[in-house]
Amino acid sequence: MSAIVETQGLTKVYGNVVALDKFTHRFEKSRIHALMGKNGSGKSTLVNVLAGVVQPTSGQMSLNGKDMHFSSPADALNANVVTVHQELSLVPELSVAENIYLGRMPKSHFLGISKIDWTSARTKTKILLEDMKLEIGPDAIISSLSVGQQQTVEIAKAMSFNPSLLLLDEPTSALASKEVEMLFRLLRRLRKQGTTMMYISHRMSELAEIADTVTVLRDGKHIGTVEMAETTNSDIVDMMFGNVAHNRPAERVSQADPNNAILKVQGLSRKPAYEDVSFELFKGEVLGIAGMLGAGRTEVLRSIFGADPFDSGEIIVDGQKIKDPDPQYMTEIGLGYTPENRKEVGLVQAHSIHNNLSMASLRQNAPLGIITKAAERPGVIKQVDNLHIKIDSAEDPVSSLSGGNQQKVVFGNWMNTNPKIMFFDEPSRGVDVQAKQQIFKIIWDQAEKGLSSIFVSTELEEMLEVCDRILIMREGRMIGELDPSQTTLTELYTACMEGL
Amino acid sequence: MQITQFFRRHPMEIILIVMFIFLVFAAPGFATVNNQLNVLRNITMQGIIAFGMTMIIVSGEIDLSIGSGVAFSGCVTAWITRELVDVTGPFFAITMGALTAMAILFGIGVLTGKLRQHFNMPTFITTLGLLTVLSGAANLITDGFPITSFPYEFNFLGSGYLFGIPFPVYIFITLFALVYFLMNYTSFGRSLYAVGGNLEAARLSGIDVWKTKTLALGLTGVFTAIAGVLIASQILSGSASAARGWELDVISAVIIGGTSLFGGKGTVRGTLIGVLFLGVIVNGMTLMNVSEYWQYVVRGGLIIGAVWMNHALDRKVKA
Amino acid sequence: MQITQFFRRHPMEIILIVMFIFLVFAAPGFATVNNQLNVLRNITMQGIIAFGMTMIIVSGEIDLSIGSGVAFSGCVTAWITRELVDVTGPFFAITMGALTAMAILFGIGVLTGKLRQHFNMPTFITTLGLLTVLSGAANLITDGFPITSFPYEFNFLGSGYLFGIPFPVYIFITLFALVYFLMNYTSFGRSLYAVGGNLEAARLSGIDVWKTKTLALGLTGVFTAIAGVLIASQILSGSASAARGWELDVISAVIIGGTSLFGGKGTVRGTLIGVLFLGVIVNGMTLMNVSEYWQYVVRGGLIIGAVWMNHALDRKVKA
Amino acid sequence: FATTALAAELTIASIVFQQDQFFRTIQMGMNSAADEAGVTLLEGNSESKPEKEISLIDTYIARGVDAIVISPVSKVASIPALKRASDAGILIVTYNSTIDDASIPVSYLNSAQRDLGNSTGQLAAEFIKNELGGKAIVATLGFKALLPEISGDRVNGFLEEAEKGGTLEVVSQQDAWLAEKAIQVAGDIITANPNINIIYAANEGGTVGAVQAVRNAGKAGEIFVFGIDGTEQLVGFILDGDNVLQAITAQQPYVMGQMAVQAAIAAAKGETVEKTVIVPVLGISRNDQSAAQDFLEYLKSL
Ligand SMILES: Nc1ncnc2c1ncn2[C@@H]1O[C@H](COP(=O)(O)OP(=O)(O)OP(=O)(O)O)[C@@H](O)[C@H]1O
Ligand SMILES: Nc1ncnc2c1ncn2[C@@H]1O[C@H](COP(=O)(O)OP(=O)(O)OP(=O)(O)O)[C@@H](O)[C@H]1O
Ligand SMILES: [Mg+2]
Ligand SMILES: [Mg+2]
Repeated sequence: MSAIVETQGLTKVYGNVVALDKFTHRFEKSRIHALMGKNGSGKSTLVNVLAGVVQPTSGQMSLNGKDMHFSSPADALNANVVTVHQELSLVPELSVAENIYLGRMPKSHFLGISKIDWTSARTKTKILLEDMKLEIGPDAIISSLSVGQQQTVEIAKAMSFNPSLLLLDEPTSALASKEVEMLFRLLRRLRKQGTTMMYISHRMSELAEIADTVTVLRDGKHIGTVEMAETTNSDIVDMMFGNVAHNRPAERVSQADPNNAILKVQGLSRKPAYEDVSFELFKGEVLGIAGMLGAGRTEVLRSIFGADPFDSGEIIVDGQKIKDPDPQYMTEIGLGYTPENRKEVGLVQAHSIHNNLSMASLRQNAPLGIITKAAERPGVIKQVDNLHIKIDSAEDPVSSLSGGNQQKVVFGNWMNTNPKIMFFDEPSRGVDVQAKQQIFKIIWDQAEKGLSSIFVSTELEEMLEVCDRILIMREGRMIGELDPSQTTLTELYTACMEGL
Repeated sequence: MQITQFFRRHPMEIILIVMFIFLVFAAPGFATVNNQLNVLRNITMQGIIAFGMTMIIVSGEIDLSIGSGVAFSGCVTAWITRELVDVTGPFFAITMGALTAMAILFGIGVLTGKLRQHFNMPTFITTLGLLTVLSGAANLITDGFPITSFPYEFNFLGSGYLFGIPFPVYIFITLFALVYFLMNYTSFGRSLYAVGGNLEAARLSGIDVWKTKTLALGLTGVFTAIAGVLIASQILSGSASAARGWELDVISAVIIGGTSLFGGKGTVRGTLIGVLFLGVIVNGMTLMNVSEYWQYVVRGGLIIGAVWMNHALDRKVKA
Repeated sequence: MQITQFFRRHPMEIILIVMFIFLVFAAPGFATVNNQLNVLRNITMQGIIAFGMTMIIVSGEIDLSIGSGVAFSGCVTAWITRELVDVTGPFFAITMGALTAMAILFGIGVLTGKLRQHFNMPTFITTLGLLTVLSGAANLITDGFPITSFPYEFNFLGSGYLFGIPFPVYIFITLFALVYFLMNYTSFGRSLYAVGGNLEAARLSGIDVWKTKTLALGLTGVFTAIAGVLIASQILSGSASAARGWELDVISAVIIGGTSLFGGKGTVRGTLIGVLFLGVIVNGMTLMNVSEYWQYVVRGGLIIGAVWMNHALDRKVKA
Repeated sequence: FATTALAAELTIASIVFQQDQFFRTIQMGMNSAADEAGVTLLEGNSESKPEKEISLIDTYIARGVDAIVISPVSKVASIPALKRASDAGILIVTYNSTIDDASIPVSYLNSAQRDLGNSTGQLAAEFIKNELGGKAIVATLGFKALLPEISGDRVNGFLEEAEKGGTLEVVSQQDAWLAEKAIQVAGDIITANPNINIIYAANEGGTVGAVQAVRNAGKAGEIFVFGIDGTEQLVGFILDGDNVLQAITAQQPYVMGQMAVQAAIAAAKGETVEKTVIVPVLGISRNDQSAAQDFLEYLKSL
């Protein structure tokens, strides 16, 4: 049940990119090793190599002193090396139980014929989920769960393996505090049982709580490893970025114009996702909506943007009532929406960075329906520069970017439309500390120029930092409003959990 | 309440029943036992293949070559029978022929899977090419003339009766049960859904995604060969022009049965309904002596209508 | 170095050139100007449709009905011509007929798109149903006998020469240029790629995904009708048996040209190569008097081989 | 110029419109004639599609063949391309089917399609009069959706003659030209009309299917099949003791193929050829077993 992992000169090359550069390190057993590094530094690549998802270009790795060669994820699983991947990897049409036991459903025997034992699969799943204190039924279909819930299912799935080495690639990026607590409880228990873990996160605050050691990567290279107890967050940031870090954001003054409600929502309902939602967004404001997992924030934003229908209620943009919103019309009148699950719905993975950055502004750039790449290039260059997107060439497919850089592309795509109103649903998901600041800065800069935005994030610290005003949402209802400058983290957390 | 629920969840069953009742009154001779047995025998061959095709489509692939595959396997069987019959007697010769046909089509299915795996070649195009290749091969084997090497007794397989029921119907039922079991109670079957629903997730879960797809393609090859042998038995010869255009009928049946062309979703039970639906349409229209041209229009319209109904009701249930 | 690069990036061009050179030596009469013009004229009709099909497939859909669509539009044109010619004279009558055919097929394409939009009906199945319906309709219009209402001059459209080049070739080139422009320099064209690459992402980026798909389907309907009129002109009649099975040829050409069946990827330039490839194969084999049966085998094999090469090299470039 | 050409320098293109044994036998006949004369024979198949036919003809024009021997897909749709070929100085010989413009082909060889139907019809008339007491309930299987003109000739030709044997009640007219499809359709027809006693099928596949369907239904001796085409399998059915297939009419495809190529060669050499040649058809009936036996021997000798 325990594992010492050693890597010797582990290298992975993608085309011109050295994603992992002679990575050599020994990960001691029964400990939680945090992997830190900015976007594109090679963390996921390391995990993917260890998990048998990709094969290293060169170098060796060993498990408890024995060489390991994984030619497929199946090999890794057989060696009890289990991974929670950065991007969700569940089968949407299948049930929770089947996803958890995918490829290893319990069997029973009848007349010498082995067949899947569905009852047992359900029971085992139920026990597992109850143990994790999750309120999800074993028969629920994955596609009907919110992203956060899906993330917890993935964690449950990993737990069901009894891993000796557990690799967690940003498991908390879609989780709110309550679920993060749940996860940490589980991880501590596993550590006690001897499981070795690698843990990737961009949330510095989590490290103190859960990590034993911190290993920092930069440009695929091993920069250093320190004991968590003997280090500080700023030391880690230094290692991650070299000495260019530490530009704490300037205090800012709210640009909101309380006399100009650019967006009014009245009595919006779609049961059971949300009910009777009313609020106003002022010109130049950064409005936060805070809430626990599944509170209904995403659903409300999608409905306003016209991506999903609603049953009743009114949406008024700039004094004009919108009858049947659809994304196309809303884009036209100056709204924008960055979705929370970029891989599935934010990007066209096979297409170039150029095309992805020009998608939402396509019609703006082509007033007569005619378009050329040259007309789009300034916008592409601008976003790559502004957001420091780490690219080789804008013609590479966006799928070749690291998770965080992909998120920046989603963001840049919308910035190119010069929107009046933006909805940011988890814009900092999977983005490193520095890039996060860049994104926030852009949101503020734009606010100064008159952009009004709604900001949704599972990270409450972030909400306090970014927003001018925070609405609280619980179980599908707007239950109140807070002024971030007058609110502590604990207060915000309590408000989300228990109401005002 | 219960009934509307059932209706919404199983629209095709209802459509089938409505059509059935209509035909009982409108089509002379439709309601006789004989005719019903006839319908059953007529759907056997395409049905068998449709069961296999369900697995392929659920796994996210497709096979367009089955029409030629049927003709090819009939011709191979007839040819081997002709070559061996004098030496080994008809029983052994035919058995050898049929087994050879199954082995070849299994191999071709596996090859198709390998091309998909190693070169990412869409099965759509590989099997489209095979459609032509196998048709050419069947013609080369027969030199354009049906091979009439079978003894009359061989007719039993495709046209005989056992306990009053056409013999091929037993094969049909057996294979249905087999595929039903595979798809619901084996790792292979569940892997089909996983692989078709999210290939990458399946791979990350340790499923051998290529083995799964390849096996589905190979098994369907075997089923195609079986259908080919049954056809050969019915027409007592191996003919290169048999089963032309079946691929589209079979795929229609699978889709009518509610299987998603995008993979990951579908049941073999639905396919059975789809097969019956098409079988009953053809039978009913022939009995009613609908003119050939109208048959085309009605048949196409009913296919579109049935799938439309399926989707329209599906939406309602979800909303 | 440069050459191997080119080879890897454009395998189909190379294959085509190699085949061409081979045929210059191996196929008597292949290298004559006359024969080359012939090849061009012969590929025109399927080529026109293939250009439209490229848009459809890139947008993530498919159209299986084009074979019947061609026959149908020829029959409609001939029929309307017959009814009107005595009143309005042939020119107006034929124009009316052709426009009607285009309008109907455009409308059917739009309808297919709407069914996809509102009921999530796969275009695969809708157009498969339409394949049958349109074939039946064409037969009903003509009652099975070709309608011979065209004056001899009408033959010019499909078989005439202008400045020494077959007239349909001009239409072919014009439509190629049109589709090339649409796909590369318009927001509609870009939307095709986005919609086919990730429907939901495109929708959330404010692209009117359904209009995009529907327009692609409608335009291809128009192209199909044009091909139908050209065929009618070539055979000087409206015949319900024309163009049977074209759907598979046209789709093959598109795929051989490198377009992905999964949508989001492909070029009309590639399709042009694919169309030429198939045209040259057929012409070359006829000239070389390859036996009918071997033609099937060779053609299917070459299709698989070409696509395989395409994919195999694509992998190399990436790695 | 063609009149002085040596046979050995001639190239003749041959076009069939279907891939079946009838046309295959024609091709064999053509080949034998071509070999004998030492000319080059090219083979093409238009697959019953007018546009494919055009493409073949144009290709052969480009290749510069001396003659095209063709069974046109359609009386009218095939005219423009053949006219183009003829204008290019290529001799056209039609067989099996022809075009409405009689000025284009130098020779036309045929067993008239209507004759085929008539011949089986005559045998049926006799049977109806003698065995069924002058009253028959009839179903027909054609191939209207494939080749409407020819199918119509064969079916109507049959009915026209069969009527002379008594009163006919035609209860069902359907399409089915492939054997496996014909089994289904004929089976369905028998169910719908249990009192039916004659099934006529207008081609080889349909006839095989109809016979098998009657056998499946256990109606041997009650329903009698009349068909078209003389293949080994069908002659075998005639010789079988179960009394299902009563009569067929065989064309003589081998002879037709031979004669067509010979006509093309003769015309290319500048000899005069008959404008129209009727290749006789051969009715084969269960009543004349020895003739059937002879025909089977002949087939095997090809
Ligand atoms: N499949 C691929 N093809 C090409 N390049 C890739 C591929 N996968 C990753 N890379 C590149 O490898 C580098 C490391 O990526 P990786 O995903 O490991 O970063 P990461 O540290 O996990 O970043 P993040 O925090 O944003 O998730 C990046 O530059 C990325 O663009
Ligand atoms: N596709 C869906 N089908 C059915 N129910 C859904 C679907 N998506 C979300 N829900 C449900 O709607 C409710 C609100 O989910 P929503 O995604 O809006 O929450 P959220 O506040 O954005 O939280 P998260 O952090 O999980 O995104 C949840 O109870 C969720 O289970
Ligand atoms: Mg990562
Ligand atoms: Mg959310």
